[in-house]
Amino acid sequence: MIFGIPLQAFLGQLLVGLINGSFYALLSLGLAVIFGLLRVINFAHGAQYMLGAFVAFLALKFLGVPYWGALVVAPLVVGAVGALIERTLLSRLYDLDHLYGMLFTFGLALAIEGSFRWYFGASGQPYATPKALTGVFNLGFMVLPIYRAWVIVASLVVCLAVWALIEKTRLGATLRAATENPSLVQSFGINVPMLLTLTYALGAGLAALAGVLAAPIYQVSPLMGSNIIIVVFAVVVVGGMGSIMGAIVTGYLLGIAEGLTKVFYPEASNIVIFVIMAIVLILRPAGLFGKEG
Amino acid sequence: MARTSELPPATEPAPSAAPVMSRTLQLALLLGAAVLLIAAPFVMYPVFIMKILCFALFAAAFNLLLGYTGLLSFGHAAFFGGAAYFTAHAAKVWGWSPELALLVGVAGGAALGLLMGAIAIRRQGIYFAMVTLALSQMFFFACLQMPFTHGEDGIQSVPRGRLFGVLDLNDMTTMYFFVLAVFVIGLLIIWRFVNSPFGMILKAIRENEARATSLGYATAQYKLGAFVMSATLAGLAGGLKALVMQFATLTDVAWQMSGEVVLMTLIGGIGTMVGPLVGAGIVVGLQNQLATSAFPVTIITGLVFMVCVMLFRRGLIGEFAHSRFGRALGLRPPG
Amino acid sequence: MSALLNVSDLNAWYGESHILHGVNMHVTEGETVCILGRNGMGKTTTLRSIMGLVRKRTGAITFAGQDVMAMPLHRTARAGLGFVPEERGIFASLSVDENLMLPPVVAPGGMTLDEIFQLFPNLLERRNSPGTKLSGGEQQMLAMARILRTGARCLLLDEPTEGLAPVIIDAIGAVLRELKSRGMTVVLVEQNFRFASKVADRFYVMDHGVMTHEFPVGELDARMGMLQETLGV
Amino acid sequence: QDDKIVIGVLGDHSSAYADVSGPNLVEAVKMAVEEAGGEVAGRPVEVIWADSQLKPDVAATIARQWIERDGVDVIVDLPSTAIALAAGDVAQQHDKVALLTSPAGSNLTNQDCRSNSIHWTYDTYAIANSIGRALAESGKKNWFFISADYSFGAQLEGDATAAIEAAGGKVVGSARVPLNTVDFSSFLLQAQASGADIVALANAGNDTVNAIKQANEFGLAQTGQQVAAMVLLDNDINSVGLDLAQGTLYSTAFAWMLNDKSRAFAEAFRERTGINPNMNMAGSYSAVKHYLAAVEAVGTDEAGPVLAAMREMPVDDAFAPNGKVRADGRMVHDMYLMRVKAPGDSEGPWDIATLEETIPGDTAFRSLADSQCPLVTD
Amino acid sequence: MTRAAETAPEPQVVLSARGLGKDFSGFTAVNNVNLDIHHARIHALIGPNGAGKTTVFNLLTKFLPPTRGRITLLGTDITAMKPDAVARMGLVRSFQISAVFPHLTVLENLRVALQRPAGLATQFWRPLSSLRRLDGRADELIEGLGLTPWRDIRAADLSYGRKRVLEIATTLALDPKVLLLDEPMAGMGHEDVHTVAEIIRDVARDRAVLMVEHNLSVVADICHRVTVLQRGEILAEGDYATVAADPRVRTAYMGSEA
Ligand SMILES: Nc1ncnc2c1ncn2[C@@H]1O[C@H](COP(=O)(O)OP(=O)(O)OP(=O)(O)O)[C@@H](O)[C@H]1O
Ligand SMILES: Nc1ncnc2c1ncn2[C@@H]1O[C@H](COP(=O)(O)OP(=O)(O)OP(=O)(O)O)[C@@H](O)[C@H]1O
Ligand SMILES: [Mg+2]
Ligand SMILES: [Mg+2]
Repeated sequence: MIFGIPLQAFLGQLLVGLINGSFYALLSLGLAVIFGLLRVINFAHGAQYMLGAFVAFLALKFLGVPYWGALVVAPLVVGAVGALIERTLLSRLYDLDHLYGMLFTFGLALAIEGSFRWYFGASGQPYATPKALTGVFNLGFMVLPIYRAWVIVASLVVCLAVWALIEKTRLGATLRAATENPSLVQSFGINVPMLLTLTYALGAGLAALAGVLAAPIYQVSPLMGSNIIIVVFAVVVVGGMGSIMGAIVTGYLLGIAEGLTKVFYPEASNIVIFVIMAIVLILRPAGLFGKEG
Repeated sequence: MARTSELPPATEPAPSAAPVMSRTLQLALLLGAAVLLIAAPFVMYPVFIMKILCFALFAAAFNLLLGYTGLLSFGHAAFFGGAAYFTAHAAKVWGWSPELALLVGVAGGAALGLLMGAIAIRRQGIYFAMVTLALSQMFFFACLQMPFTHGEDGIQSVPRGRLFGVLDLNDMTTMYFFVLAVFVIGLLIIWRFVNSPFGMILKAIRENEARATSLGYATAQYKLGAFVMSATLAGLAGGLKALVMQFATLTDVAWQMSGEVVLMTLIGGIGTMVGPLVGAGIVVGLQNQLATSAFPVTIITGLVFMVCVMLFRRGLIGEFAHSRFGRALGLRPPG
Repeated sequence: MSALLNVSDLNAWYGESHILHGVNMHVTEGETVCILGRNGMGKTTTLRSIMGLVRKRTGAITFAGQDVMAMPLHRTARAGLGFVPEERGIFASLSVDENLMLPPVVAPGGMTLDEIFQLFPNLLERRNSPGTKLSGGEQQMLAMARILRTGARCLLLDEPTEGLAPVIIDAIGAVLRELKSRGMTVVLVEQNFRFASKVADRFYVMDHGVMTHEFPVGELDARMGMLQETLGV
Repeated sequence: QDDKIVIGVLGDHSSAYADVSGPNLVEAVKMAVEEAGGEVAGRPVEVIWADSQLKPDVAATIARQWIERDGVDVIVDLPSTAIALAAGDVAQQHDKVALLTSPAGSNLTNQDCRSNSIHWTYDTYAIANSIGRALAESGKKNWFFISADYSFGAQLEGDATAAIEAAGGKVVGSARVPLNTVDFSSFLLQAQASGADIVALANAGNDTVNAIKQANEFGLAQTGQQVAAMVLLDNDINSVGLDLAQGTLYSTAFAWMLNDKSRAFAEAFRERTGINPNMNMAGSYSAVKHYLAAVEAVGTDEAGPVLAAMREMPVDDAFAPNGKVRADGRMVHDMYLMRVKAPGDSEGPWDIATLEETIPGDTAFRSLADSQCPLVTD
Repeated sequence: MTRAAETAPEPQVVLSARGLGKDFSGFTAVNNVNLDIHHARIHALIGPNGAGKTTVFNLLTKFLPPTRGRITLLGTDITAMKPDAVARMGLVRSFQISAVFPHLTVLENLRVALQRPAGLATQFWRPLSSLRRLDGRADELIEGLGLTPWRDIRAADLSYGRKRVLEIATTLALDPKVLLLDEPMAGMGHEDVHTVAEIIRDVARDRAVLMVEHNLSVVADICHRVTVLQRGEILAEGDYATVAADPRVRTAYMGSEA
């Protein structure tokens, strides 16, 4: 027994929390990548998450592209769209106060979500779990849907890969420098605008990937992103803005924290993350993994 | 020191800088506005204008923070909606008179501001925006669950009552001029606040915090001061709205509301006095107009947002102030 | 010798304010040219305009026969121009090492890491600490070292000795002479007249956005009078 | 009292309920008007609509303008309880009629009832009560609730619990789920552990959809647990997809396959809009039809007489074969227990559920006896 | 003799540090530094780059918490105080990288500095015009540092060197008891160097000054006392001549300049 509930159930809830965390991790990772390098709070992240799911849905409906295909296609499509937006519009805002980038993406999110709700209606679209991943493992203390297991694995792998790319490679160093003083880095002979475009595309792509992963278990609806995004913001703040590893680890941790609250005090489960955020900010303003800056 | 803020520096109505001729022009402009506001309820639909005035005051309060300290709060709905609930409760359940109910709302706004501010002030720029957003979201869920707000029903049919026990606010004209008075007072408070020694220090802090510290200013406290002031006035606006619309509901505490007030300020012009009024008029008007068009509001709102950010960041009023005519009026900030 | 870097009738603006009013200068391969001038006369602006960091500019700039004005910012470095900014431009989020390795090598013949570290021992010591945690002087060294690696043909140095200890200044003087012996071309902006006179072959004097005087180091003593009243040396 | 009758449809075209309300509901109203020949009592009938964006203040402002400027006589739809109350007040102040055909709160005809408002289609009490009673009586004794954690969910759970216990069942557990929770797995695990026969979803819209999808994913059916949704509309079922939703039980106020009349109406509606009418649309059609009939009968559009007549005349149309409007403003009619079809048995996008049982209105709705509505208590 | 002693009383210590030390994640930037800054004296802190001069400044002004040691200002122990509090006590610093308020004009920059001492900082109910009475003092300073032509120019548009002049002006505006200047001359034209040197000598008549400066001619010219730091520790201390004569200092720092 732990806190008055059987160990079995407790383990089950831990696992469930981890699954939740997988989505938070993926989303906050994308957010952190974009913020860390472009210093833009990507309010459109939720919308891009939604786009990912919709691309999967549409690709299946009209082109018969299966789930596995969608895993590749959706991030590419959404990433490309992101790149286009960054090139044509967002990039014009870099040498202004960062707040403008945030306001712009905020408007972008409204427009995208509004259009989809207008065209597809507010209620969601169906999307079936791929045959290979249907069914459940019976772990004895709980039934674990195979698909959930897959989500955990997939997100872990992706997160670590992205982290390595940015923290451990020379490309990463260049990107970080470019965020501080783009024109100087460019004067060293590096094509900065291109780098930033790719970065934004990467972030958007990650969101889209999360969207595809979510499609079979949460419904594909125009609003699916607008609520989760705020939670993800909180996750990033707790982790420490701009800290890639921070975003990932915190994503999983808070997922679990939320999962457990759902058992002990469900009424609070949707604010627990904000509460944690408040506490962290008081004790450690820079966030758990953030370097004060 | 990070990149210095590129938000348009607060427009400083420095009469000294403005040629005498333009002083009179400014005065004329002011008079014109006054006449318009007084005539408005007889030509247009009063409740509608009152609603605009409430939002205008809200936007102005928000702008006090953004325009003059560079702090973008994405959680101002909490103060606005929160105050609306408090006022509504005081007026309906406790049966207090409107002015007292309004005070309850203002006090509530201030208290919330102090609480949220104390936490949020610890971070700057975008961090600050996200923290305020998250905190206000917390407050939203609290409101959803607290019994006194009546959850998704909201506090309904709030009595307007008699002002100071004498003036019956159920009379449209009386109500309108009450609202107008409160609105003007609110604006005056803001104007004095930003054009005061304190306001000057705020500007300095926004420019270079480390330097301000080395000159002996406890910067956090100054910022908190501005935040609370802004929250208090937002509370005033929220309480007023509860009396005008006669109900307080969740829509006023939802984060979309925080977004709307940003939009109003952005359209009107960050750091301008009149901007928020114009912005509020446009946004509220838009919502009303589009209500009968087949085209959804959210899309328009989103597009307007993007256009403002991309094309005229100074907002309508800001752009005007910087136009040749505006300069002739001496509206242009010195330097 | 034909001019490696040629600037003619260069005008530049910061927003509204017109800073450079038709700067003319030329630098031949392998020489070290020094721009003198009081504060705010446009020395830095000149260098930034040549690099392309000031976008609002008119006139003609050619480097090694290529038209620099037409190039996007990231091409100028590839063409062989290396810039050490006045405010040093060290990156906070990068370690000293990363800062050092940041600029891509554009041509062979740059310094090796070993050469750099024996020149600036502090850097070796602080290798792994964040760039902006370096002392002012260390940052200055890093900013120079960074460019010396890339094998640029022409260095634009904006007040490289500012805030450096005399010993280090001597060292840098030595470096510049060493570089010259290797055929490196250098454009130097200096307030430290003493230092400049030791390394420069030719001087330009800048006043309110134009070059008012030009003379070789030989005529230095003859020119002292003029320098007295333009610079107050 | 003027030369024409104006019906204002105040719905949601751009927010969460756009599919439930929106243009299609306006169509339903128009159908009712057309059936009345476009005019009653010798006066033309006009239909105008607006999008409240689900904002009470926008709704209230529009309602006022409609009544004061555009001479609107009756307001229909009102997709949320907050809006129904706000607009209802306006109608009350100006002595006009409000037909609440979309909101759910049973307080609208209880403590918050208004003499000029008629709550037409359904309410939380009827839904919870009917499904709870019907299932408990059919032997499903042990219940686990997954409820939305605000008064809407609380009301549903509360009313259902009462009905279940009345019928000898018991609630073995319940989880309060905050609004907009996307992941229900924690609660589903609890439900599975509870060993209940029925897992009841006391929530609505996207929350319900997510819950059903994930219930299926966690294989509740396999472990012999039956999922029952309190509020489930056609569009919800479609977004779950029949393959995942099949077998789900839910209660509704409108069953298009009920009789020839309803079939004909649904048929005609599909002709116009391409979708099957949901209960709000059918309800709005019925409410407006009844309103016009009343106007015809009394020959005026003044609220007082019309409302009286509406309470007088029985309701018998495609929506409700045997409905009646009560003094507290509640339109009482039969409720239906439905079961979602398997993909194989469905003949078209509209053919998604079978009628399991009909619950007579008097048992389904809260009886006047225990009503707290001032109109009836004093 | 005794008379002489009376006429030249030993000026009292206003700021002193004992056993001051600072570690940055293992690396010791400053170690066991003892300093005594006297009233009406100019004290120079010199040393090779990275010796720890700026860090010492940051410690003395509490911008960094010391790892070891205590600091006393005018008799009170300030080791645990906040930087703004220390500044209010009259210990004011300038920054090595020039620090001004970019979007404010030169005049406004000075006003901001003058507001707090004048008790005009927190009044949010008084009009801006109430600040006019600060202009007199502000203009004096502007005059004194030859900034008059730029009085109403935004600081952002000043050239680098002039920004530094402005910064010194704002620092002086506080009329501090103890003045800490980090490389006030860096990036300054020669004529400015001279003026500023004069100003510093001037202000030091009735307050203590501690300055970091690499320009040795200035140090030799105006400083009463010189402390040489190396690798965070004090290498030598005394008047310029003594220090300059010290062979270790020559090799470690001065090179050809000596
Ligand atoms: N970012 C800017 N915006 C507007 N004006 C500027 C800007 N930077 C410099 N200026 C102006 O341009 C002129 C030349 O500046 P510049 O920095 O080139 O002078 P400088 O010769 O390098 O002076 P210093 O020796 O102090 O560095 C100065 O008068 C300055 O006021
Ligand atoms: N915040 C910090 N974190 C880590 N190391 C630091 C930090 N600040 C300074 N250092 C290190 O401490 C040493 C002393 O730095 P400091 O800035 O005091 O040197 P300085 O004497 O001012 O040199 P300069 O004359 O070049 O400014 C340097 O080696 C620097 O790298
Ligand atoms: Mg310069
Ligand atoms: Mg230093």
